[in-house]
Amino acid sequence: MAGWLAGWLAWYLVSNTAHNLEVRGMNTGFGFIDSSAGFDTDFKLIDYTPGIGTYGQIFLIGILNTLLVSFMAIIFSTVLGFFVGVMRLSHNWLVAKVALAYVEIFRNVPLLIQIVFWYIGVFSLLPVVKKSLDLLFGTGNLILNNRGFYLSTPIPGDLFWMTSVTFVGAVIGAVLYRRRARKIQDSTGQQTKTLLPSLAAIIGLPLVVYYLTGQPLAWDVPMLKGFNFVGDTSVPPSFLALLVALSIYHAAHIAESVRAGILSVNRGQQDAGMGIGLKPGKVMRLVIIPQAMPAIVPPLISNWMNTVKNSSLAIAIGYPDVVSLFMQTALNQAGYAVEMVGMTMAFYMLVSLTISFFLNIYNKRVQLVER
Amino acid sequence: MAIVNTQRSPDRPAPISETSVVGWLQRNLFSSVFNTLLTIFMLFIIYLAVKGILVWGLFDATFIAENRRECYDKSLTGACWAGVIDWLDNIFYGRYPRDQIWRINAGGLLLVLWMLPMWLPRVRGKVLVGATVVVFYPFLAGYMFSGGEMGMLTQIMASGAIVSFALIMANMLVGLCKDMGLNSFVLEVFGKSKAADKTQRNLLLALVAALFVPAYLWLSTWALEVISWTKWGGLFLTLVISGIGIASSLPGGILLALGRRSELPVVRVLSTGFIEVFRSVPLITVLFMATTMFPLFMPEGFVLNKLTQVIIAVILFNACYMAEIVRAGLQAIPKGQFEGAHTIGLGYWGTMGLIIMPQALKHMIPNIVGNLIGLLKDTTLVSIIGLFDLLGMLRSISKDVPWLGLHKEPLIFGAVLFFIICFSMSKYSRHLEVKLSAGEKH
Amino acid sequence: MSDTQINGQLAFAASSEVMIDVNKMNKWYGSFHVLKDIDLVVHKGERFVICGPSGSGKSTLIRCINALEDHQEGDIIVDGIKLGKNLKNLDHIRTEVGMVFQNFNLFPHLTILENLTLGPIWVRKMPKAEAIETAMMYLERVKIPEQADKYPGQMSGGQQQRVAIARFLCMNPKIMLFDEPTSALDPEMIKEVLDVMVELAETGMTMVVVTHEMGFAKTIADEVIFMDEGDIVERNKPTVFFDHPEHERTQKFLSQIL
Amino acid sequence: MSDTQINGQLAFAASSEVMIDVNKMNKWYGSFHVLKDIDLVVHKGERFVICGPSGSGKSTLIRCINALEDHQEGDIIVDGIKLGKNLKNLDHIRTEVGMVFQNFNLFPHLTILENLTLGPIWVRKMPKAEAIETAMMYLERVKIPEQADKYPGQMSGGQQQRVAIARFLCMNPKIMLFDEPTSALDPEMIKEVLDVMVELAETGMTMVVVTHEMGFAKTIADEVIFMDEGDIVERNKPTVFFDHPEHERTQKFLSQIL
Amino acid sequence: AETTLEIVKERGHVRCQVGPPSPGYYNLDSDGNWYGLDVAVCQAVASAVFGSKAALEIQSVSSQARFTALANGESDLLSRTATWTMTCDTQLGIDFLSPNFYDGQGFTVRADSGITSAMELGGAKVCVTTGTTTELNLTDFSRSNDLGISNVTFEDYNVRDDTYLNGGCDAVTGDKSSMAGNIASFPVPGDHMILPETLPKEPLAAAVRHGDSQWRDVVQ
Ligand SMILES: Nc1ncnc2c1ncn2[C@@H]1O[C@H](COP(=O)(O)OP(=O)(O)OP(=O)(O)O)[C@@H](O)[C@H]1O
Ligand SMILES: Nc1ncnc2c1ncn2[C@@H]1O[C@H](COP(=O)(O)OP(=O)(O)OP(=O)(O)O)[C@@H](O)[C@H]1O
Ligand SMILES: [Mg+2]
Ligand SMILES: [Mg+2]
Repeated sequence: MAGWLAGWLAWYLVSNTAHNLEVRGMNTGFGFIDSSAGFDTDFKLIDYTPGIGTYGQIFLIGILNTLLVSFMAIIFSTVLGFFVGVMRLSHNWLVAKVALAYVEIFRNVPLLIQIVFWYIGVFSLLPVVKKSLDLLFGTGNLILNNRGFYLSTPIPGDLFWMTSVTFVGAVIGAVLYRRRARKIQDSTGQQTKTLLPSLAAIIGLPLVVYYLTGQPLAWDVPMLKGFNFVGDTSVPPSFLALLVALSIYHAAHIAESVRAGILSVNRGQQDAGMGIGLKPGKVMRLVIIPQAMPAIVPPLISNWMNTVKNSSLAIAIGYPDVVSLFMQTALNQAGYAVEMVGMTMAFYMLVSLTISFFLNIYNKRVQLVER
Repeated sequence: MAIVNTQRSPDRPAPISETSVVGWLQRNLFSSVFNTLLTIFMLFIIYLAVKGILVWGLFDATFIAENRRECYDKSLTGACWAGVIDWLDNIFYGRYPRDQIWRINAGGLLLVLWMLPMWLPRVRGKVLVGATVVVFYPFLAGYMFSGGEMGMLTQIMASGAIVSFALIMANMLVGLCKDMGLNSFVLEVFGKSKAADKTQRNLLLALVAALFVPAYLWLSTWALEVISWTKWGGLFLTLVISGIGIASSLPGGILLALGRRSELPVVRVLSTGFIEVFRSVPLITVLFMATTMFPLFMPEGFVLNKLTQVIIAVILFNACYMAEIVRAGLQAIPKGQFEGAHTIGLGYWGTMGLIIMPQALKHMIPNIVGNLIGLLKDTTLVSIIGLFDLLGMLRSISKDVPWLGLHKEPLIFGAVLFFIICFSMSKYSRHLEVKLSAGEKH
Repeated sequence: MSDTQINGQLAFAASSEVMIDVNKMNKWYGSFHVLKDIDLVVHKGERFVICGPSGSGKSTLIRCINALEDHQEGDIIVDGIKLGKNLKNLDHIRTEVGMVFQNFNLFPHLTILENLTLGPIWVRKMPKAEAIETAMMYLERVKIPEQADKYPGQMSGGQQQRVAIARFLCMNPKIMLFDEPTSALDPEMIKEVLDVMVELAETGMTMVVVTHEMGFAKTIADEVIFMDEGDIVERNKPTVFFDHPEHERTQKFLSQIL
Repeated sequence: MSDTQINGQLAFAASSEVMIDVNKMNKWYGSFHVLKDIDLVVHKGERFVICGPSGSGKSTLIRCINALEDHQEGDIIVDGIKLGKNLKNLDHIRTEVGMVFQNFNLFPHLTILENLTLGPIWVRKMPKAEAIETAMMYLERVKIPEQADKYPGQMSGGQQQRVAIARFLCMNPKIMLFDEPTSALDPEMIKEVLDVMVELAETGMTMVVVTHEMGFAKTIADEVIFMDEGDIVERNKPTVFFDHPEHERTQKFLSQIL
Repeated sequence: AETTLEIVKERGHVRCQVGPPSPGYYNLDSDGNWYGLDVAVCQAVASAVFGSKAALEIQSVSSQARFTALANGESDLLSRTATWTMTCDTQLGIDFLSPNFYDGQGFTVRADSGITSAMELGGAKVCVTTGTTTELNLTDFSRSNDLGISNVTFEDYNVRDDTYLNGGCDAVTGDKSSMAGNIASFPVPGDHMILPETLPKEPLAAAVRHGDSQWRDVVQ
């Protein structure tokens, strides 16, 4: 019954649309995807040459840019959000108030204004190209200026493989070390700090090997060529501004969700955790947070989705995300509004549904077993 | 060895030793070396920020000028507030005819007065006040803002609005002066406070009806000039859209959340699908589809007021978010509460309405407010249908020839406005949260 | 002696009408067989005590009677209505069957008074003033009238338990199920609660009480059943049950009382 | 007779070291004066019983001792450490003081076994295998080894209480505070728990027990205090306390026992 | 079906769509009235149909919704903005009228940058706004002269200008007609100059719905 109704409705809408489009002489179709787009963009993760590259490629560039910035923003905002949310409940007055101020300030000002602020007010005010900040003490390997963030491209020499091997070895070693620490805890109860030693090994060992083998790496140092530094890997300031703004804004929202979740856990649980002698931090980690998760997860999912969607505000500061690049520039060049908006919507829908699919599974798992 | 305490210790009031300012500072700001350093560091940051802001925004700023050049001539390093001041009418009322602005002001004042009792401690019947605002106020305000012919329904509801407003004001006065509800006061005046429930109810109903008739007649004498919604704008439009959105997305969200947890598969699947689809696309694309694609899907000649379309889209969209928040709240309620409610014989709706929802919503207040704040900010998207809401207006200043390029000051002004509105919302919510958690052990 | 007297009378009055009829009922949690072939008849006005070691299925049994848990086999008929999936019937049963939970389940967001008046006002449709009056009356009975405006979170364990009992007294149901109603109470309070329950019984209310408090069980019961591992092991008059238990398991159980 | 014997011995062994010293302690909830000028000394290895009517402040007192609540006046010194704002000290105290809560407060997201091993693993830094072994041992002591993989939500009230007790036994603290440890237990189980506690006492553990179970109190206690309305009304040896209470209020209270 | 003219007459006013707000073309003044070139076009049409400038509803529609709004009948005409190109004409279901405005595109640079000609912009970052053919022209210019200019695109020209002023770009490109006004709004106008080159730009025209020649003639 419902199926029939839905089928009829779909047919009705489609036929209406087809009729309307025909009457108004608008063409449709996805042929434009293969036609070449005549414009360029200043940040792309795939090869693209203006004039040859197609709209399909433009779509892909936009998607990748959106995914890149929102993925990083999601990670930062979640970590920061949990941190601030827990801070909000601190018994230290100052810490609690700082967290409160953070939440109030960043939650209550429209994101758009914040993005513009970070862009114009912070990242554009970095030194101009000629006075670039050299973050690696004059080696020119890491350059920050108001045009972006430049990394030099390494050109590996003969013995460089040794450094790489050491690095991989160190990573594997760190993983094993972690496992072993777990095992040691299981068998002797000793808790070993794993984070610092592993980091030291992962960073330190390859460095040692690198210098021992005689620094077998030439750097394609970013060069001041004409107006700009030219080095392969650069990130525009609009990316940095967007990333910072999104992370900070959503962290404020997540912090409130986290706080709400924690407060929804029965107070007796904290008593019991303290009662068996756990330190406040461990009570939080082992007892409170796991129980708060059912109340945190749904708003958290919404927040992640929002991050992806809000990244479309990038257009205000010229970061080429999918909306700005495809639904704006490309649409203006080629027309095909229905198709292009449709494709953009489909993309967002796919991302969001994926996020919510996985988190819903997780959500099921964190439900408490109750009588 | 045995101790027998024949003397009973008397109750004593709690000590007030820990209340002095110095003690407070010591405990909260300088309790350890680390805390002291932190405090000093924070103070330094605050000092820098405040100083910068004051110099740019106040001491070096220009408040009176004809155009931007004049601002520059007066000061190159300070803000130019003159443009914002020049545009204030636009910012607050949009393109609303300047001689009709009193209508907006009157509507706003009405709302403030109406809601006032909710903040006052001694007044009774707060829930009723809230309910009448949601049910009646929109009709009266809607007519005041748009004017023109009044339909039958509008007239009835608007009369209802006038009656309930009058009653609420009376109730507030009675509450403040005599610390009792209006109903008991009226009954007392009529000497019926001991009468049977039924007589009391009939008397009160009759009184309300008696008030309704004159209100209805008086309303028919009103004739306000028509003002098309295309002229609405600025803060006014922002508040209209978000007000409607806020008032309706919470109920919508609750229904959807209940639907998603329903035991009937059809309801569950439909609600889940609806929620997942709507919240997975950006509002801007939904609006775009709603306003420009919608006419393509419909039979030729089908028209729907665009503002209405936008409002519907905003409501649906936010209801989906709200639904997820409510669901999270529901998940946190222990099963024992459902059982407790069942055993005293409450049905599904009774259980939900009286036991579960109040607890779930209380847990979720921070999220709900976060969402409402988001909603307020989402209204900026009405620019897609050519309306200029608050942000749209602020961004237009820089395109007006005298103020060409003036965009930072308006944005900052907007940030402050938004901050004031949103902050008062979150402040009120925090107050609610504290009030509602009075019962918890701390 | 006077005890058995009262019991005798009540038992007589009771036999007229069957209020709870459990018939070859079986229940599993997953693969764990909690209740095994339970047969049980409780008449109107009877005071029925269930005792037995911890984990033997007592709570589960009365939760089944109150339709809070499904059972997989057999029938449960309460107040003439057969328990099943029919929601309408469940509503009726829940209105007529009150239950005091082992862990109270008070509503934390409502004051004590609101906890007590909620049911009468919304389910029994009682005028508010009257509901408050009744509630205050029962609060006085359980000796905490001055706590009416506190929230459950601000009360001691015993006080909460008393509120939980008063909550159901206010509903004035036909059947009351008590799950260890005196576990958090001190001897004085146990006595008080006992008095309240005896009075209730005299108004003809049917009661099923799970308790470990043997003194309490002795005083109140018309009939006692002893459960062990999901089985009803022994069913007897209290005098016989406590003084000359017939089953070995019961004897062992009772011999442990300090 | 043998009871007093043991008590006498222990009391002797105990007098050597003061474990808990409460000195003119006062506590308010808002303006409500819950605990009034409490003076209390508990020696090492002593078994100390607190009884009194519901709402008299027993739970509050032991929550204060475990630093779960602030007090406003007076001192509490536990294991030589004065309770105050200093977090480091609190950690130490909480490691050495175990507490069984009136409403159990098990961790609902962890299985029984995880509930029991959490403390040993993370606080005592015990190897996992060993922690599990200890946990299983105590689970056997409280007769529910087969339930190790269930979640608290799947257990009966008495089983939960036993887990709550086992959880703190696993921590092997110097001092144990019990808040009505037997409220949900049947007579058999009470006996078992009692045995466990007597054994513990023999290992020299200091115990403070809030209980309404007079038989239990009688058997276990070295010393009994009786509280009423925030006051300690009487403090006495159990033999004297139960047979010839000196204070009128105590007499009245004890006369109510069924 | 009815002709557009009939529909318009029946409704009593013309619905005229203008582009995104931009100085000179159209904007609000501080009293809430519209003004500018685009608005003048709309007003002219309104007087032609009704004999009154006021029989007009100005619609400001975002750039994505622009053509669809015209095609689906929400607007009666599009006063400017759409630049006349073959693709647009055939694909979008709208007709362009003969061009009413010709404009060229120019560059602004800092006076102290030492640049005197657009040909010296090799490898530079140039700030540009999206949603116009300006962007496309810039790309073409760069490609045909092998300059390797990289575009930094913005939705809002204020952000574009600020980026330029803070040194985020070496040059700004835009319509030559508005360039001078733009520079005048900089804090120190004398620090900036317009380069001599003018890139040819397609003319601007009004547009109406496809297939209604009567209405098209009226507007013309
Ligand atoms: N958070 C609170 N706010 C206000 N009053 C409280 C709070 N917690 C407890 N009380 C009150 O303090 C008194 C003592 O409570 P406590 O829990 O210590 O009693 P108790 O002796 O343990 O009683 P029971 O045997 O019933 O558990 C009670 O009257 C209770 O109502
Ligand atoms: N949801 C569940 N899943 C699995 N097993 C359960 C569940 N609920 C209870 N049980 C088991 O069923 C048995 C009976 O539990 P029940 O609560 O009825 O015992 P009880 O007789 O009330 O005990 P007590 O006196 O300790 O409260 C117990 O062994 C318990 O572990
Ligand atoms: Mg039970
Ligand atoms: Mg207690």
